[in-house]
Amino acid sequence: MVDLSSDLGFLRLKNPVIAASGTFGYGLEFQPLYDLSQLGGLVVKGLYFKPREGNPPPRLAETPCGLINSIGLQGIGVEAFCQEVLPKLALLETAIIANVCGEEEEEYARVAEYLSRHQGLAALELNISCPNVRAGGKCPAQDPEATYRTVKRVKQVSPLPLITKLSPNVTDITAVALAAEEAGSEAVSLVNTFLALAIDLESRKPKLGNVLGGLSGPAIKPLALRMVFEVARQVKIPVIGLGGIFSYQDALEFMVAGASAVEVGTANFVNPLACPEIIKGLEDWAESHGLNRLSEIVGSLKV
Amino acid sequence: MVDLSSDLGFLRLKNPVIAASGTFGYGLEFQPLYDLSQLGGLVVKGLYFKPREGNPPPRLAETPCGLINSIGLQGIGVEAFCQEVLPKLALLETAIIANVCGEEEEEYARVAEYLSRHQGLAALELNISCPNVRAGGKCPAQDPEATYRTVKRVKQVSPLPLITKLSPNVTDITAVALAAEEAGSEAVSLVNTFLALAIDLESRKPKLGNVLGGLSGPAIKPLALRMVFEVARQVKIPVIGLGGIFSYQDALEFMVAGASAVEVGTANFVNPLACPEIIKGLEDWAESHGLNRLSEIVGSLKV
Amino acid sequence: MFQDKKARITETQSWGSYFLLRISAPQIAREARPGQFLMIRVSSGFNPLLRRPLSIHNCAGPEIEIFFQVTGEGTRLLSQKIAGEKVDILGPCGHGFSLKPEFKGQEIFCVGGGRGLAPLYFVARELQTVGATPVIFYGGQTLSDLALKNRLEATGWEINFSTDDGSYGFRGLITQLVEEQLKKRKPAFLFGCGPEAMMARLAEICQLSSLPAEFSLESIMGCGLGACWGCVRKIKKGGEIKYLRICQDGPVFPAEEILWSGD
Amino acid sequence: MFQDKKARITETQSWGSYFLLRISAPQIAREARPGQFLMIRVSSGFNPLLRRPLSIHNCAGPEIEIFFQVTGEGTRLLSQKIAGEKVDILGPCGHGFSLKPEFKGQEIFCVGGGRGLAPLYFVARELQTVGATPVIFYGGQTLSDLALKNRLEATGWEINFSTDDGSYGFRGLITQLVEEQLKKRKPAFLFGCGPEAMMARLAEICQLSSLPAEFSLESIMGCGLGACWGCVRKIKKGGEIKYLRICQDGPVFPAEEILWSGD
Ligand SMILES: Cc1cc2nc3c(=O)[nH]c(=O)nc-3n(C[C@H](O)[C@H](O)[C@H](O)COP(=O)(O)OP(=O)(O)OC[C@H]3O[C@@H](n4cnc5c(N)ncnc54)[C@H](O)[C@@H]3O)c2cc1C
Ligand SMILES: Cc1cc2nc3c(=O)[nH]c(=O)nc-3n(C[C@H](O)[C@H](O)[C@H](O)COP(=O)(O)OP(=O)(O)OC[C@H]3O[C@@H](n4cnc5c(N)ncnc54)[C@H](O)[C@@H]3O)c2cc1C
Ligand SMILES: Cc1cc2nc3c(=O)[nH]c(=O)nc-3n(C[C@H](O)[C@H](O)[C@H](O)COP(=O)(O)O)c2cc1C
Ligand SMILES: Cc1cc2nc3c(=O)[nH]c(=O)nc-3n(C[C@H](O)[C@H](O)[C@H](O)COP(=O)(O)O)c2cc1C
Ligand code: FES
Ligand code: FES
Repeated sequence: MVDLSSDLGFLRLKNPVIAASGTFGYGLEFQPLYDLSQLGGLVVKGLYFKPREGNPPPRLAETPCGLINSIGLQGIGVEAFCQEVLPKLALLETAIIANVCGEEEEEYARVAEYLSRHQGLAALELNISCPNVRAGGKCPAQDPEATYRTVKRVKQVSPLPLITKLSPNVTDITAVALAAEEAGSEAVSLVNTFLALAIDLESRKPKLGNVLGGLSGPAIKPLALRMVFEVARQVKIPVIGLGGIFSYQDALEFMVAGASAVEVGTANFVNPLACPEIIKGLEDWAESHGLNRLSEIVGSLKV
Repeated sequence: MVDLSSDLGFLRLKNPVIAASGTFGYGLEFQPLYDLSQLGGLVVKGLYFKPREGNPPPRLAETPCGLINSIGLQGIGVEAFCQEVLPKLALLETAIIANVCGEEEEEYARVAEYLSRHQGLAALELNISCPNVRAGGKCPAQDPEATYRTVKRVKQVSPLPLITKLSPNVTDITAVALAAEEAGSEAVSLVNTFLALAIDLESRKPKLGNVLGGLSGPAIKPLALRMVFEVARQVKIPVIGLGGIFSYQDALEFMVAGASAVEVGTANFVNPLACPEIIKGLEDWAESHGLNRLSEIVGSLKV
Repeated sequence: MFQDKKARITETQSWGSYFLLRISAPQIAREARPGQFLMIRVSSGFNPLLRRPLSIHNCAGPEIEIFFQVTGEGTRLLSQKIAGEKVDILGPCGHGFSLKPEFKGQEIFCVGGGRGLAPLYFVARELQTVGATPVIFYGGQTLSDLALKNRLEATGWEINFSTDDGSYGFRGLITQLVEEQLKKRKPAFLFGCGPEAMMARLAEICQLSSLPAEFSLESIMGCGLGACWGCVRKIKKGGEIKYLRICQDGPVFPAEEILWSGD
Repeated sequence: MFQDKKARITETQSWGSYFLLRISAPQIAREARPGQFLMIRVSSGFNPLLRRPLSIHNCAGPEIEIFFQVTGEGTRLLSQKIAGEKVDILGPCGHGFSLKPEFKGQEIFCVGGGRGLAPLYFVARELQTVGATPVIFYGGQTLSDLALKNRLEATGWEINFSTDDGSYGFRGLITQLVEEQLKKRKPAFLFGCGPEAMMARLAEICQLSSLPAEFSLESIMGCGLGACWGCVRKIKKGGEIKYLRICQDGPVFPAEEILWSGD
């Protein structure tokens, strides 16, 4: 038996496959299809303090090998989440991670603080990188200083391990990763979506109600892989890689590039069984390659 | 008859379709396939002052809907170009644009200055955005100040109209575009390729000899389109759009987003007749939509 | 809810741009209710990336049927599949039409435009089994849009056809035909599916006649599971107007809850 | 050089993972020379994105043939095409084998491993027309790799087969067979194509025997037109070692110019 576990230090995952935020609802939506306890972990949809309406539809547009979304983080807010959803998730034998959002620094802190008071969460993922909310404006993850401040503030109020989710829409993602590390983040996850535009030619209107959205899926994989590689060489904290992971081979590539664990996003739509299939694929691959522990391959890229 | 011409102010193109640098050799490679005088323009491969060896192979890797290249600007240098190639290109009835490269500011100036002393060029495209040359380092287009300096320096030595080619690997591409404008660039073209990594899983080695490369092709279209849209709203100089343009519909989308002209890159490999087919498609589309001048649609996105 | 990765196509039929596929998917067929839909993967590659939502047109033992019109790349790829091929199907998704016990002995109008007839065939069959009488209204621009004509005529149900150009049935809009019929008879309910403008007009007509109705809505879908919140549309629920998920909170909604795009 | 967007496949043959397609492309066929290749678009979509380089295996009037082994997605898609389908072909690309007048009356060795035989059939046929005598060496791991066996045997040429496992012909490497033959006879030239290790060893053998030779090299290609500089490999040219384009400066190079990857 291969040991698939991924030890992030602050958290030991039974395997490195985590369902990515926003693509897995509040977690329970996939329950009818398979036993979620198979997962290494799952990150729930982004949570603001209050319920949120989200962006006007259309909210999805397909592009070559990609998907642009502008959900705008419609959601139920932390209170409903902790009352109605978390108790059910807590029964699963997998790491439950909450995705923490905020309009500004203080809201991030309030959400994190509120969530920390409840049982059942293994970690928080700090979503300072959503391209879908600030019209024209930047998100904290586009600036090392804003990242540092936000992480620091959240660490003050929450004892939970923190995974800071980085934006790819930057000149130098390593600078932001280092800022998160310096501010005390226990890990970084990357990447969130790439800011994108799709146009409907005949109407000459954007395909999305919100004009711009975030690109995910296979199209971005080589870009995400590059960033994971760059960041993993700079930071000492574990790196969680994501962006276009659709197969176990994709997951392995991210691990070889330096990711200790991976998240699977858009693939959940295309193939709802993607996560368990990737886990199975990793196991078979490790076995056929004679590995005792899958984690041996992390960062093994020969350059 | 629809008027397809694109008036950039400093240059009037017979149509808005330009073959992109690095994907069209020194221009003459496609001559056996069609009459290049059909083109709105063509940009030759990036030129350094001296001949260059380029990067170790493999230099190409395919990704979902994309291509990563790390040619590393292998090339013949300005002297051979001006002696052997330019006189032949000058016979074509299309705008010939030279792509100007440099290891540092002074080389850009030397290349531009040398080229300006020869007949036959309609403009220079300043390639301050190639991700394939500086290992780990940044290119000038990743920094508004370096962009400003480089453009300013080149404008001092060359009377030719200057198109500054921008990098998408930045947090805020509008800031770089504004810097180029401010420094006197007559136009901007965007985007160059996105820094990317592809891994061969079995060997655990990068697929490219140079480790990283630049991603082009349909995968990047929605990202390039977003950037063209953002830049066109900020600058007053004309914007030339490119990134994943494979069909006349793609070209139209860039124009609707604000591009006065477009460049066609990777598509030339997949379909060597891409440029003339796009030109024909634009004409037919404009006719069937009752336009007198195709340029009416530039920047007509309804937001 | 099941993901049947190897559902086998057992039969295909086509009429111009309209296609009917019969697919063996026993688990899904067992659970399927009229108005529910499937998320079908049309390509094993990445273009198009997302699954396509298609109503369950009929269920027969272990088999389900879909009926669709080619409107783009996804439906085009699906239309090229042949009997014997496998498709990856997720379903049954969403909440279907309300089939109430009090429908027994009553007439129920089922009004579909073009491909909108897809979910109505299944609902009409179920209505029959609960002892209600389905009355079909089937409109199209021209005769070739009435692809299911023969299949419907074979059922023995009352069918009212309309075409915009008069090439078959009533000349005009199907909504006019419904309006006229409503002057003469009192159905207990109306189920509708079709182009937005048609449904909006139908909703108006129903309101004027105090006829309760449900419509099956469309939207671009990411997951079909209620997880992505990509498919929302403004819906009036308990006094409030909210973005609800078509895939999970619908696709069928009571007429009075729907805000039409013209509104 | 032509781009024939609608070259029609007229015939297909297959042997396990090896395929032969006959394609009608009159302009390309008219210009084609042995050792030149085609850039074939294997998918009308974007995956894989690039064309695939394939040698011209044969030319017959307006038709050309390609012979290939399925090694990945691109060749797999190509292998699924059927007679009557159209393919988008660019060619003839590159510079082929040197057919010199002085070959007349001489023996010329044509040495291919597996799919490497692809360009050699065409060159052997041309050698015959200039009055030279092709001697074929055809190696594979096992009998099933000798897909062209029957076709070759029908030509009347001398064919020397080898398989690693001895399932057909000489048991061992094709290079051993060449080496042995070179003890007995004096061919005027050698044309080779196959796996890198095989060609490298062949080059050594040729050098020892002072036998001039040319090899057809492979590389991943972007354009096939000499425009992208993506296909380069280190080549010794006039004393200098430079990155030359396989597509344009090759794919055929004199043995002495090639730096083998083991070097
Ligand atoms: C719950 C549900 C049930 C459906 N049932 C059926 C059915 O039984 N038979 C049938 O023929 N069609 C049905 N549809 C519509 C069908 O899903 C779309 O026609 C299909 O997804 C279009 O895919 P495409 O790739 O062919 O076209 P695309 O190229 O994706 O799109 C073509 C055009 O249709 C629009 N479009 C794409 N997807 C949708 C969508 N989901 N809703 C509305 N517009 C869309 C696009 O914006 C574009 O303008 C249903 C839709 C939903 C949401
Ligand atoms: C000038 C030339 C002529 C050729 N002629 C023939 C021929 O007549 N018959 C034949 O069977 N094959 C021939 N090849 C090889 C053929 O082009 C490759 O097998 C094919 O492109 C692989 O594509 P794929 O999508 O099937 O595999 P991929 O999935 O693209 O690749 C499978 C494996 O092959 C490697 N590979 C891909 N392309 C090439 C390439 N061009 N050269 C070397 N390795 C590559 C990849 O790195 C990977 O390891 C020729 C190559 C060249 C350059
Ligand atoms: C529909 C959708 C909704 C998303 N919502 C969130 C979110 O709430 N919080 C977050 O951090 N990331 C969100 N993301 C980003 C994903 O978690 C992930 O970072 C991105 O999609 C790239 O991975 P992928 O290519 O595997 O999808 C969302 C992505 C999609 C497609
Ligand atoms: C093989 C290759 C070589 C390139 N060389 C250059 C170059 O020399 N100078 C330059 O400015 N851009 C170069 N580019 C970038 C293209 O001009 C273009 O900006 C990019 O590929 C995006 O457009 P596309 O998606 O249409 O290819 C190169 C791109 C490719 C694929
Ligand atoms: S399609 Fe994902 S929530 Fe409805
Ligand atoms: S393949 Fe483009 S130069 Fe050889």
